[in-house]
Amino acid sequence: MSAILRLEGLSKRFGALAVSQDICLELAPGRLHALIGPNGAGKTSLINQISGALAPDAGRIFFEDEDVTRLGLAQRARRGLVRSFQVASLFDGFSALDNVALAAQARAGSSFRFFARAGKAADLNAKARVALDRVGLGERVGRRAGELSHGERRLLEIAVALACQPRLLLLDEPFAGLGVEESAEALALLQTLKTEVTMLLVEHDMEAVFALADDVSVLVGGRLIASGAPEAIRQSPAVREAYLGEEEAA
Amino acid sequence: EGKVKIGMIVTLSGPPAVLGGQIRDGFALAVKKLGGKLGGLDADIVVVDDQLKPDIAVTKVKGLLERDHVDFVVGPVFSNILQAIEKPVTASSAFLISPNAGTSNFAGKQCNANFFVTSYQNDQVHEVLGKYAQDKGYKSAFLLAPNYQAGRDALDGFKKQFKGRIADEVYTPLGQLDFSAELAKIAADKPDAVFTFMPGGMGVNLVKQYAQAGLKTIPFLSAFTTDESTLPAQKDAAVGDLGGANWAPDMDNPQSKAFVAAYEAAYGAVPATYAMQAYDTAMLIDSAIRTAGGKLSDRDALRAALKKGDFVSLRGGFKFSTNHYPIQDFYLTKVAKRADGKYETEIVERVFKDYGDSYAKDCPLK
Amino acid sequence: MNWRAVVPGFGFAALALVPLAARWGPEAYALNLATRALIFALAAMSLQFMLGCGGLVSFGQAAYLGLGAYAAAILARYGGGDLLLEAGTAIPAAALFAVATSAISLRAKGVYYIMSTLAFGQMLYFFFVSLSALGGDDGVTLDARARLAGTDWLASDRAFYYAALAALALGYLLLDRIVGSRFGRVLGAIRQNPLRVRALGFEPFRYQLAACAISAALCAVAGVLLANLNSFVSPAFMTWQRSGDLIVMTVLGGVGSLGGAILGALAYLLASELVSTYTEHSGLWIGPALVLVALRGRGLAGLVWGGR
Amino acid sequence: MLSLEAVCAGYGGAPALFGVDLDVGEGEVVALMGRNGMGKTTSVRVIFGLVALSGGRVRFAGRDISATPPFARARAGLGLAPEGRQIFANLTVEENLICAAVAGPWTLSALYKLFPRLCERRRAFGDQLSGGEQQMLAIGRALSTQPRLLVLDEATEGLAPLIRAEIWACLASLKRAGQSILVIDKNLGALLRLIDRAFVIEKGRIVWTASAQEIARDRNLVERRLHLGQDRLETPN
Amino acid sequence: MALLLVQTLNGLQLGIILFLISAGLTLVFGVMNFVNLAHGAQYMVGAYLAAWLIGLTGNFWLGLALTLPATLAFGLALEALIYRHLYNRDPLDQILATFGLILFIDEGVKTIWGAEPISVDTPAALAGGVALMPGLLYPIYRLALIGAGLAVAALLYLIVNHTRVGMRVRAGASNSAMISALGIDIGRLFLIVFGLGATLAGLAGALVAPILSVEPGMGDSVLILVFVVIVIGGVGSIRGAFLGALLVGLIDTLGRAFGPALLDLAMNPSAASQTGRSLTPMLIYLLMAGVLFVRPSGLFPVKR
Ligand SMILES: Nc1ncnc2c1ncn2[C@@H]1O[C@H](COP(=O)(O)OP(=O)(O)OP(=O)(O)O)[C@@H](O)[C@H]1O
Ligand SMILES: Nc1ncnc2c1ncn2[C@@H]1O[C@H](COP(=O)(O)OP(=O)(O)OP(=O)(O)O)[C@@H](O)[C@H]1O
Ligand SMILES: [Mg+2]
Ligand SMILES: [Mg+2]
Repeated sequence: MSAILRLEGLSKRFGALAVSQDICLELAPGRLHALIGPNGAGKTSLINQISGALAPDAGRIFFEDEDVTRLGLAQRARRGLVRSFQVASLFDGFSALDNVALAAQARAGSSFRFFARAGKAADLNAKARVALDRVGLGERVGRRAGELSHGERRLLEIAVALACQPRLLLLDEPFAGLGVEESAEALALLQTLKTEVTMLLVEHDMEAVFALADDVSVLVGGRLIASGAPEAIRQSPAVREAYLGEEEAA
Repeated sequence: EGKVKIGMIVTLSGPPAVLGGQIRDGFALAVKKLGGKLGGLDADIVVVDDQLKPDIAVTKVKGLLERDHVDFVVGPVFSNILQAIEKPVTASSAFLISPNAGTSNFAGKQCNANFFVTSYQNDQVHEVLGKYAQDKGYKSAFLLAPNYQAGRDALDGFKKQFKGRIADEVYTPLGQLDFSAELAKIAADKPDAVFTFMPGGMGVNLVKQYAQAGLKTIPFLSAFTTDESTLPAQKDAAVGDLGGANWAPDMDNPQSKAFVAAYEAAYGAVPATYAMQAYDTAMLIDSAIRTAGGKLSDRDALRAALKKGDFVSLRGGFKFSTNHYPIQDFYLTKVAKRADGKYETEIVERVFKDYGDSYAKDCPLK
Repeated sequence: MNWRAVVPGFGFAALALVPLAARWGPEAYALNLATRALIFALAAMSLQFMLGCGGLVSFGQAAYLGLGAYAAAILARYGGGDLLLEAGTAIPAAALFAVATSAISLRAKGVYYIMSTLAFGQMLYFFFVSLSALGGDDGVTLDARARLAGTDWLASDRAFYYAALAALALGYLLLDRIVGSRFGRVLGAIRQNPLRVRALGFEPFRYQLAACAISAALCAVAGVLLANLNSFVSPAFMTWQRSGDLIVMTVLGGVGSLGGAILGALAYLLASELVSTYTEHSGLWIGPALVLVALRGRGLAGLVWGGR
Repeated sequence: MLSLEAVCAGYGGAPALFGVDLDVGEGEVVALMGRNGMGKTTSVRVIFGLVALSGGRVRFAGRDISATPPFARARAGLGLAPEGRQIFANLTVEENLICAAVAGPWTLSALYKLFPRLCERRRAFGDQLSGGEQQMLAIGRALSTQPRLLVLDEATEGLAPLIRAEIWACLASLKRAGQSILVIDKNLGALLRLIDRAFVIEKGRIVWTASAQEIARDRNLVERRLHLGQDRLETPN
Repeated sequence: MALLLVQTLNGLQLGIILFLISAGLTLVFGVMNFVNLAHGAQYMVGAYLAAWLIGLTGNFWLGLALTLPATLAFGLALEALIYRHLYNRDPLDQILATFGLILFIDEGVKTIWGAEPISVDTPAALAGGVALMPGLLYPIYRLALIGAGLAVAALLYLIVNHTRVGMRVRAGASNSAMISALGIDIGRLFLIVFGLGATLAGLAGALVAPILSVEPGMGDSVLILVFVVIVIGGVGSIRGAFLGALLVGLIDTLGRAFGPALLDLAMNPSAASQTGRSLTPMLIYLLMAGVLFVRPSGLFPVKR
């Protein structure tokens, strides 16, 4: 089966800073691909380009064999290319439920409906509850997103992404900000999710990465320096030097 | 019941508030002189501010008519307010007397039996200056006015009388602050005369900047630009500027002299034509009620009495044309500094005698 | 049925009683004042929809008011003076103008958006000022009040009041539904976090454009009514100060609450009128009152029914 | 040097802390631990005066600072690397580092030495930084105020393993130099190697504390405690 | 050609006047993020105070020197009473409050000084003109204004971009809780900056008084123009406000001076004068819409 996502020679600069340099990458469907690399290596920038928030200077992006390079963020999202944000990006004035229900609404088709009360849409709310339960925010449905704690917001961020029913999910540091307990729970969640949806995971929590990833790529200074099976990456001296350090690799 | 109610609607907010103030004060002065009575009846005056917003003016006028049950509505200052309130007032049982705004439409076809103007038809003042420029033999004139209806009418009025070359005709945005672009143009064009209509603060700015730019060698003719409402701010910059008016504070008749003295004593400022016209309006109402025998309910008698205009005007002669606009003399005026340091306009020469407006022929009233 | 739904019901019922009360006073005056207040309430509510729900502070709202008014004036002059026809013309005209200008304004955000709506409002204002055919700055007088579906019911001030009230109530119901609908939810989300909305797959631009058109259409209806109320139309209806007044009414009422906008408009206009009957210096009283409401926050709606 | 005594606080109507007692001694490194949403950050905000107290007291360096405004507390020697970074987006990296700086050992060049990446990005605006770079900046900015007590709220979030290790090393050296630190972090391994004492907070109450000796005796104790719910364990002392 | 030069000079100096008035507002609006609609009213108060104090002392310079502390005091009073409570609030609340203030101040000024426009004489030392070219007399006072505008621009540029005060205020405007937690008394800092803004408004009013008439509501009409300037330049950018002001001044002046003539070339004269009339007042708005179309955050977008 062909790749669900294919990057061809993606390049992006911010002034003198090259954040993506001729990146070529293929994601196989049904697998979880982890992307690691030092701070400022260009991981988030890459996710931004794949999701359409940032236009690459050169190169092309194929999603399910369609060239999406010129499509906007929203158009890609409608095709099932969904991302989560490194800094939780929510609707602070909406309840947790509404945040997720809106994501479900995006999936459900046209929102140019002017009369039916959205808050009473049982189908959307039901889907939203399922997603919230999955991330463990079942008790917080009515809370306004702005009043959640940092970790809770991160969980909500994941719930929103889930409710979009993605075909490819781009996760930007989903474990950041989660407590010890919650991290373990999120790990379990992603384990089951792996069977449902293809994922590209950016994460600095190596425990999680090596527990989850089928493939790992390493980005340093905007360049992919290594790609392969987790064990091989963990042992690679170059990766150790640039990113892992001795302790984590051990 | 021995009482006459007057509703006055003038602009009392924003920069033009000074004009509304003059009208209010001029009218009040007359009533005071008449011992608080008009036509022998106790005068009760309600003053409201139209805020220069036509829709608000309509509401206010309805309030005057229905809440205060006024017999006369006196006002407004501005033409666009007049357009909005003419219908509601004339359709009621009250008379509308305008102490300032006198638009052409109500002078012609749309003239109304219950509407009187004690000032002039708007075009006339501009014609005075056009006529003067023509008589003086100026070859070319530079015209300048803000870009709105009154501004366009002003230049048309001037051109009706002036047949020389128009060096340029410039319209500026309403409320413009800085005239250096126009002044540079004037300097380049070197016209024989400049004619402008720049009411209020715009006029103050223009006159000061005209003087600062060293252009005072070119005769400066203007209407509603240098009068007693703006002179305290223009001061020396305006001295010598020419204007057109139906009256000036140095008008040589006893009633006018007394009026100017009383006004200055009461309000500490030299009255402009606005105050004069308001004063005359009060006198007109006084005369009409008297002539009609104090019976406010007899509208036809009152109307006939108003139309007679049988009062001693500060301008000397005064009578109404068929369209209820005045027939009167118009003068060329010149700004001067008085001995006491105050500034006023002074009459230079009479330009029109017993001058009626040209729209009256379209008015069906007899 | 919760009490939040009941309050507007009572509110409109109370407004329906005004003409009956007016009979004991200076009727035409009271009705004129009240009708004008209702019309501005409609305009303020249309702004509230954009501003409170969509986060789009339009500083050119008076342009739509003016468009509606001029549509009425032009139709009246050429014999098409029927309220339905006038509204039917004004609505698409204003919506079209809104779509055309918002397509440009919406590129800008925040103050930049505010100022570009001002720019278009001012352009329309100057257009009408220099349009001598319609009286320019002096405006035009309408010969008579519009007819309603061929009848002359509206000639009566009382009937006209009820027409305005009906327009306001219908507008309220309509907007209230829209705010709570899927469309409204997306609009509210865009206000809070446009990037997130795009990441979910919505194009904010389309929703905001639609919101502008809806708001403009409603405001144009207010314009039609205003023209007929005064039988007069002039560019003074569409100065930037008017747009500013509408913003003030809306914020005074309480950002985000449709009922608040109505309350704000009524309070602002009636208080101004009331104060000005007692003093020439109404600014000395109205000004501090506005400051106090602002300091307290959440507007009058916050006072009456505790927040949004 | 810092003590919270029976502190109660909350947001609007909703209380979040119910009588928290917590203290940090001179030169001590203390951890505050707990699940998400239990009140760690709220405690930090209380310390800095960013949420109002509804009961209890906060003392710092011998003074009751319960009513002191936030800026004065910071000037008295409290330094914060807040949760979620809170970088000034409209300031450049360098401006972020000098805007609140006070003279002392943590000069600009010292900070750049600690985080060379920041030096490379010194002209970039706060919101142009990557997540990890912002985190470095938040820590650096806290240090630039030369605090007597450094409060780190999830300060290693989003940092690459290599940098994280450096931060821990840096904290260890700070500790050796006598710096007092209150730290909230989820990296138990590194945390336990560093701290003298730990507090565990649950639903707005401190439910457990471990002393330096206890931690030294059995590093797993804290970890075990953290994985258990309140209802399953009696609170010692 | 000489005319073009003169008009360009005129445009520049109108721009400088606009900049003088805008300067204080960019500071408060752009740097502190506070939407101060009453800035125009404070400018008006400055003009009135100047007119009054100059009249009282009979000396322009003395009057000017007294005006500055007076407007400062006025601004600080407003800050303490009202603005201080609104810094971290919805900008719409700030709009409402400052709008209320405008109503109050306008009315107050009219109550105190009356509705008549008043004017201030040009100081004797700066009266008259200099010949820049043969036949081109340029008022000295306006040259002095240009100098003052440049000085204010330089001062503000330094304060905002090169002092810690500027940084801290910008930081405080984006996250005031955080800047307090770093040990900075943001309340006092805002007070200082606001005072500076108020003084600048007063200074603008005082300096402009000899050229423009001092009248009630003079601040309101200028306010919109000033916002146009700031938005074209990019909110919060001193450089932007400066160039925006010059641009507005130039386009407006040159458009008024040469627009009709250009239109004449393009179409028949009567149509041209008709279009010209409706177009000139729209020019600056067209300019703004155009700038925002191409650069939706102004010419010099600033991080906020
Ligand atoms: N809008 C921007 N303008 C300028 N530079 C930018 C911008 N966005 C990101 N950068 C820079 O690009 C580099 C890559 O950033 P990116 O966010 O992709 O890093 P990252 O790999 O996700 O790092 P982290 O793991 O710390 O999140 C960083 O050095 C950052 O400062
Ligand atoms: N701004 C806020 N408004 C209202 N409630 C809030 C706010 N911030 C936090 N809360 C609530 O207060 C409680 C404690 O939150 P706090 O942020 O202190 O948790 P935390 O222990 O720091 O969690 P995390 O590990 O997720 O950061 C939570 O229930 C949270 O929902
Ligand atoms: Mg990142
Ligand atoms: Mg926290």
